[in-house]
Amino acid sequence: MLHQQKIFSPAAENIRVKVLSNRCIKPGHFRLAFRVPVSFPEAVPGQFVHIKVGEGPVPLLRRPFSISNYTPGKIQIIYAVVGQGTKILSHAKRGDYLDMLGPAGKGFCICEEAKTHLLIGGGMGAAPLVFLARKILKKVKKDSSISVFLGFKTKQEIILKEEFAKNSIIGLQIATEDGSFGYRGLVSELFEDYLKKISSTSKFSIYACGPLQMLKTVARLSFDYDIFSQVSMEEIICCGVGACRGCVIKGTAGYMRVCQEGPVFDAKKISWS
Amino acid sequence: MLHQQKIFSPAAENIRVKVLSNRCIKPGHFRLAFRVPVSFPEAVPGQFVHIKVGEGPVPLLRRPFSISNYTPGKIQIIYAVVGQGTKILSHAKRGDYLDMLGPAGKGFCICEEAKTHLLIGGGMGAAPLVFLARKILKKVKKDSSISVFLGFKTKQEIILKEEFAKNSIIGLQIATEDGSFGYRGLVSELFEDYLKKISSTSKFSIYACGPLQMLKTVARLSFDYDIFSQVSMEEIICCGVGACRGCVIKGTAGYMRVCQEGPVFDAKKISWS
Amino acid sequence: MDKFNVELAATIGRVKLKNPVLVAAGTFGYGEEYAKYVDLNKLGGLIAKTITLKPRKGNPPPRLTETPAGLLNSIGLENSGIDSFIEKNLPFLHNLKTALIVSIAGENEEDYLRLADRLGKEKCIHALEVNVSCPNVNSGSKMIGEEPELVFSLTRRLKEVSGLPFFIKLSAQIGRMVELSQAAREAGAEAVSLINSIPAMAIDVDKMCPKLGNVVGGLSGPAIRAIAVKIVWEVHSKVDIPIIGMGGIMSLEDALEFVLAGASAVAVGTANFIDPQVSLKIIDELEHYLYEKKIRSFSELVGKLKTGG
Amino acid sequence: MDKFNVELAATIGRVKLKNPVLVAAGTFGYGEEYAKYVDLNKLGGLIAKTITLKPRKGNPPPRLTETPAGLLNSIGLENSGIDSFIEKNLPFLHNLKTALIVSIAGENEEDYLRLADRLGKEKCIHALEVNVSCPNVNSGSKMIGEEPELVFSLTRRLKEVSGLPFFIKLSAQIGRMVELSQAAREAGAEAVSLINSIPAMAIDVDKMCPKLGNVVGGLSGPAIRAIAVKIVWEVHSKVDIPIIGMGGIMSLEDALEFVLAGASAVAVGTANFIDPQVSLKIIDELEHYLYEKKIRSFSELVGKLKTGG
Ligand SMILES: Cc1cc2nc3c(=O)[nH]c(=O)nc-3n(C[C@H](O)[C@H](O)[C@H](O)COP(=O)(O)OP(=O)(O)OC[C@H]3O[C@@H](n4cnc5c(N)ncnc54)[C@H](O)[C@@H]3O)c2cc1C
Ligand SMILES: Cc1cc2nc3c(=O)[nH]c(=O)nc-3n(C[C@H](O)[C@H](O)[C@H](O)COP(=O)(O)OP(=O)(O)OC[C@H]3O[C@@H](n4cnc5c(N)ncnc54)[C@H](O)[C@@H]3O)c2cc1C
Ligand SMILES: Cc1cc2nc3c(=O)[nH]c(=O)nc-3n(C[C@H](O)[C@H](O)[C@H](O)COP(=O)(O)O)c2cc1C
Ligand SMILES: Cc1cc2nc3c(=O)[nH]c(=O)nc-3n(C[C@H](O)[C@H](O)[C@H](O)COP(=O)(O)O)c2cc1C
Ligand code: FES
Ligand code: FES
Repeated sequence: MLHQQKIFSPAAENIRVKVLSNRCIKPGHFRLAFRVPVSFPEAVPGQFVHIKVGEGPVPLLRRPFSISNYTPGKIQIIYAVVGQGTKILSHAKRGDYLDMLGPAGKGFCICEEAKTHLLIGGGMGAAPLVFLARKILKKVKKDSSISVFLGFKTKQEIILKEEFAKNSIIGLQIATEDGSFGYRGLVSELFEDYLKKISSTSKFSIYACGPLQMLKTVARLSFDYDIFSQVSMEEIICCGVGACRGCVIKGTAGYMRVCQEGPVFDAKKISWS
Repeated sequence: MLHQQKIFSPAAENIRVKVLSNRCIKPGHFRLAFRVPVSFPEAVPGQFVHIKVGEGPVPLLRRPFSISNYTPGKIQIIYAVVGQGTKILSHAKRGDYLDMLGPAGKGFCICEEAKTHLLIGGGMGAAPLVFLARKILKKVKKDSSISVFLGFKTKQEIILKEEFAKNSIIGLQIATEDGSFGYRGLVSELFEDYLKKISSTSKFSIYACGPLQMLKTVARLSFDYDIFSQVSMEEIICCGVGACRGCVIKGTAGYMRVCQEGPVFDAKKISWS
Repeated sequence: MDKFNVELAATIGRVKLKNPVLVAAGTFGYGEEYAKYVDLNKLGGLIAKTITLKPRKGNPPPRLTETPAGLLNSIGLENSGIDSFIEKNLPFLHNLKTALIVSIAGENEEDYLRLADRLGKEKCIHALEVNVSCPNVNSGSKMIGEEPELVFSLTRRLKEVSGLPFFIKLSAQIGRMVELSQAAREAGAEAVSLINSIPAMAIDVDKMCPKLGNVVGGLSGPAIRAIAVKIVWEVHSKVDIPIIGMGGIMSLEDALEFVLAGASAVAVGTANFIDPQVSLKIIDELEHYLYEKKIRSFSELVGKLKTGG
Repeated sequence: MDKFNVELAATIGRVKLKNPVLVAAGTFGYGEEYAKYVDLNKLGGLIAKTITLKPRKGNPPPRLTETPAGLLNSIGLENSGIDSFIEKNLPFLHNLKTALIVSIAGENEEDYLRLADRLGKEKCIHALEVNVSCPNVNSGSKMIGEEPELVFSLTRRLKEVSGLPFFIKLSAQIGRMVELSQAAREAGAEAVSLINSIPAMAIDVDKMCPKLGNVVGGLSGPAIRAIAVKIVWEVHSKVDIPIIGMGGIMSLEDALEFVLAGASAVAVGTANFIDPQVSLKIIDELEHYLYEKKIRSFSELVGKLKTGG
């Protein structure tokens, strides 16, 4: 198992940003890009932006979205319309301004010693993994490999397949619950099947983002196979700066703030029961 | 003075209506037309429609707008964007559906015996007068005349001038508070100047819609000159069907509901002090 | 799954409702105003606007203002008094095929007793809702709804003058809802109606004056829902009395919050102003919901909140 | 009009503020969390998150849920205790050039006294806010903030242990705000802070369980503003004690409602989460507002509501 490294959290800003595009990538799913100052702190995969949607008091709070890509001067998020806030956001047009706070939280630490990077995403959990895969490709040595495992309910809900597929270094496997595409079953089952076939898991590193149940299984597998694993957790985010203590989850050593100590955590530090 | 006639209030409906158009007629002002069933009760000038804007709980209540034109199967309103509700309404597009309740309230009664119809409108108060003028032209004898007096803050805010001007039978006079167009001063002052020059006001009838202060002055003048006058009053409208008693104004014989006994009242029945 | 019939009937003590969705006092007039928009016979019941012994002209306008997700009103119990109600409104209500509950308010105990006595003689009334918590009446003295002893005494005496079931309507203005509900129960009330609108106020900062003519009003609508649900849950947990839950119900989901928290029936108030048909929609959706969840009878849902511990 | 300088300073008893806009307890952490977003020195003052004698881990998650125009929280006073506060947070706060008010809570009178005693020795603290109304602590027994006698006794004894000014923080859960404020005044409190979040609850109807891990939480945000304004106005009308008004303030207009109703200063809570800079914007706009209205000093506005009669 590799050692956990210090997860990087640069300074954040609270600014008005200009929407560059907000495209529907498939029914109910959008990719939004906005401009940030070139001086903007470099974002790390797994970090999020906290966006005020709409003007009125409903919805009241900002909404958090993982950064799915960062290049100097530009940030991208990918989101699903699930409620009122994301619905309002989906109406944002090129040229509109959004109030954004970020980059917030702690992102994934890329294990430079690892040779095999395993990225597991469930549903919208695929969003930050695109950014992460890009970063891993840049940082790590040529002889290391990246395998991505994505899970969706059905074929219709698959997102970001092309983004991963276009890079031949990345091994991509997809599971659908109804078997309409790829592996039939949960992505965690697909992942377990994969691990079972592996003789040695030394210098492996796991990065996961998705529904709690999926993360739970992935964490258990990482313990069983003794692989260092990082998981991105969700809770309602309120202040996003660590002040309100509203976003806590249970850790082995007490409550931890998703917006501050997370959203990416060492799976070992989380109380999974 | 002519006798007050029974003000007509037909059955109303609460239905989803389809937007036919919603055009900006000048900055911050819109004309919205929507389809109603051909069986829809015939609307009377001065009546209003009560529209649910937006979906969420903010704004909570429906918003009332005077009918500025009715033809079988089609209703038109003209509105100014003054707050959140009208802002949301301004985003309605052709083909959208609105939840509408109406035609609600009691409209103007057209005094068929009158020879001289005087229509006084302040600001958005001009909206129902377009419809009213059209109706008077249809109903009354050829030898009677219509004079319209409109008041606005400045030239920029003038609305509906063309609608009245295009009919040569209508005498149109406009006042602006800053004198940037027409008479310099309040429309009530313009109207008073007009009355002063008249030798006899027999068979005159007054119809007024606009800010409270204007209606007050018009009412006083109508008493001084002994002309039957009807005024369209405003209050926050809640249920719009006479049930909640939230929209009352003070009448000489107790509180009266704007949505039920009004919005058009015989000026004599209102307690103006 | 076998097809089965869902049972929507609700029970509030001796009062049987065909379904648990009522319309709240003061938000539906005397029914007639809404008759052309809504098939009244489909409602679980109708709570008629509060009546008093003598006519009341109500509070000076403006009587309404909006707040974020809320409605502030100071109607002040405008009504034409009981004689007018019996003569002009009751004949219409008499013909309805749904439960009729009449809300009453008085300035003192005697008023309530006389109202109950008169109304007890009318055949078509299923229950009386005793409004002891209107935030819009400034009688100067303490409201009955503020003191458990006063609630107890009033309820006791009401039961002496009439065999009608009584629902005691309380408000969130008092942090003593449990005590007050307990007093209502001990005195034999059929149910408590929770909650009335909450005393509140809004100011026009430009004019530096209150937005309401009466200065203070009652807050209703979605803004108060979470407060109301908490009160219903607390009273349900601690007092053995049926509850009619209300406060900001706009949808089936909202209604179910009250039911799970312990309300045997719910009343829709402010939402009627926004959509007169909302109660019928909730009834329809409730039927589908029960069917899909394979729950045979609405009453199984009452108080079914799981609180872990 | 002559150009003139507007005086923003506000006075709460012995406490002088450079302007009347504070940030509310529990919504701004210990300042440091927001330091990179806001120039803290421009605030009228900072009310630090409630601290207790011993560390508290707070309530189980989920701790937050949204309601229409409101936020429901059950943080449960999570904090590291007074030792940690003095060691880790106070040094940062010490350097601020604005009024520092520290919020304290205890399980009993002794806790409060020990906290006041310890904090009374720190030079940089301008006042203590005594939180006797947190809706998220289920101690089982009655809260001090529910009983005027308990408020009186606590305040009296606090004044014996420390010369610091005390603000007593009360909540809307009790319909006895006037009595409670009166008790605070008689015992020598510097001010009352009105209001804390209101006990409330939301239910996930799909899962049939409460949305918060603690079942019950406190409602804050615009939804409660009209309720808070009414309480401030009522207490201001009846009790001679300075008030720090709060509850749903999102803008200058909202803040002015509290001031006109009688608050000598205001605190911004939930709004900080949505816009960390909102307090500074309100201060800026207040200055413009006073200038345009030709009001030389902020304090002239306090309680200036015109109620006709
Ligand atoms: C760190 C983090 C990163 C996220 N990244 C993404 C992403 O990249 N793409 C994406 O589509 N979604 C992402 N989400 C989820 C996204 O924030 C929610 O879907 C969104 O807030 C829902 O808002 P709504 O108003 O549309 O829905 P609502 O109607 O408010 O709620 C729908 C669901 O979203 C949850 N939710 C609501 N508000 C919040 C909040 N403030 N914080 C967290 N969850 C909330 C609710 O619990 C509910 O289950 C992320 C969440 C977190 C915590
Ligand atoms: C019978 C009647 C007919 C009207 N006809 C027209 C018309 O033809 N064209 C037009 O532009 N306007 C008309 N109005 C006014 C129009 O209803 C308001 O401008 C509109 O409701 C404002 O909504 P808002 O959300 O944009 O503004 P808000 O921000 O809510 O308020 C702006 C102003 O509108 C008033 N207002 C808010 N809600 C209501 C309500 N439910 N009822 C009445 N007033 C309210 C407020 O008191 C405030 O002064 C009419 C009003 C009435 C009562
Ligand atoms: C305009 C209005 C008038 C009301 N009148 C009465 C009344 O006459 N008697 C009464 O007991 N409650 C009255 N109420 C309170 C409601 O019956 C209900 O208890 C409260 O509004 C909470 O429910 P809601 O949020 O669904 O409206 C009134 C409420 C409103 C909004
Ligand atoms: C997340 C959160 C945490 C809070 N924590 C505290 C606290 O620790 N101590 C306290 O006295 N009040 C606390 N409050 C209450 C606020 O200080 C304030 O009284 C209340 O939220 C009303 O103001 P608002 O609507 O502007 O938020 C908290 C409020 C929120 C929303
Ligand atoms: S959201 Fe406030 S501490 Fe995390
Ligand atoms: S708006 Fe309800 S009676 Fe007129």
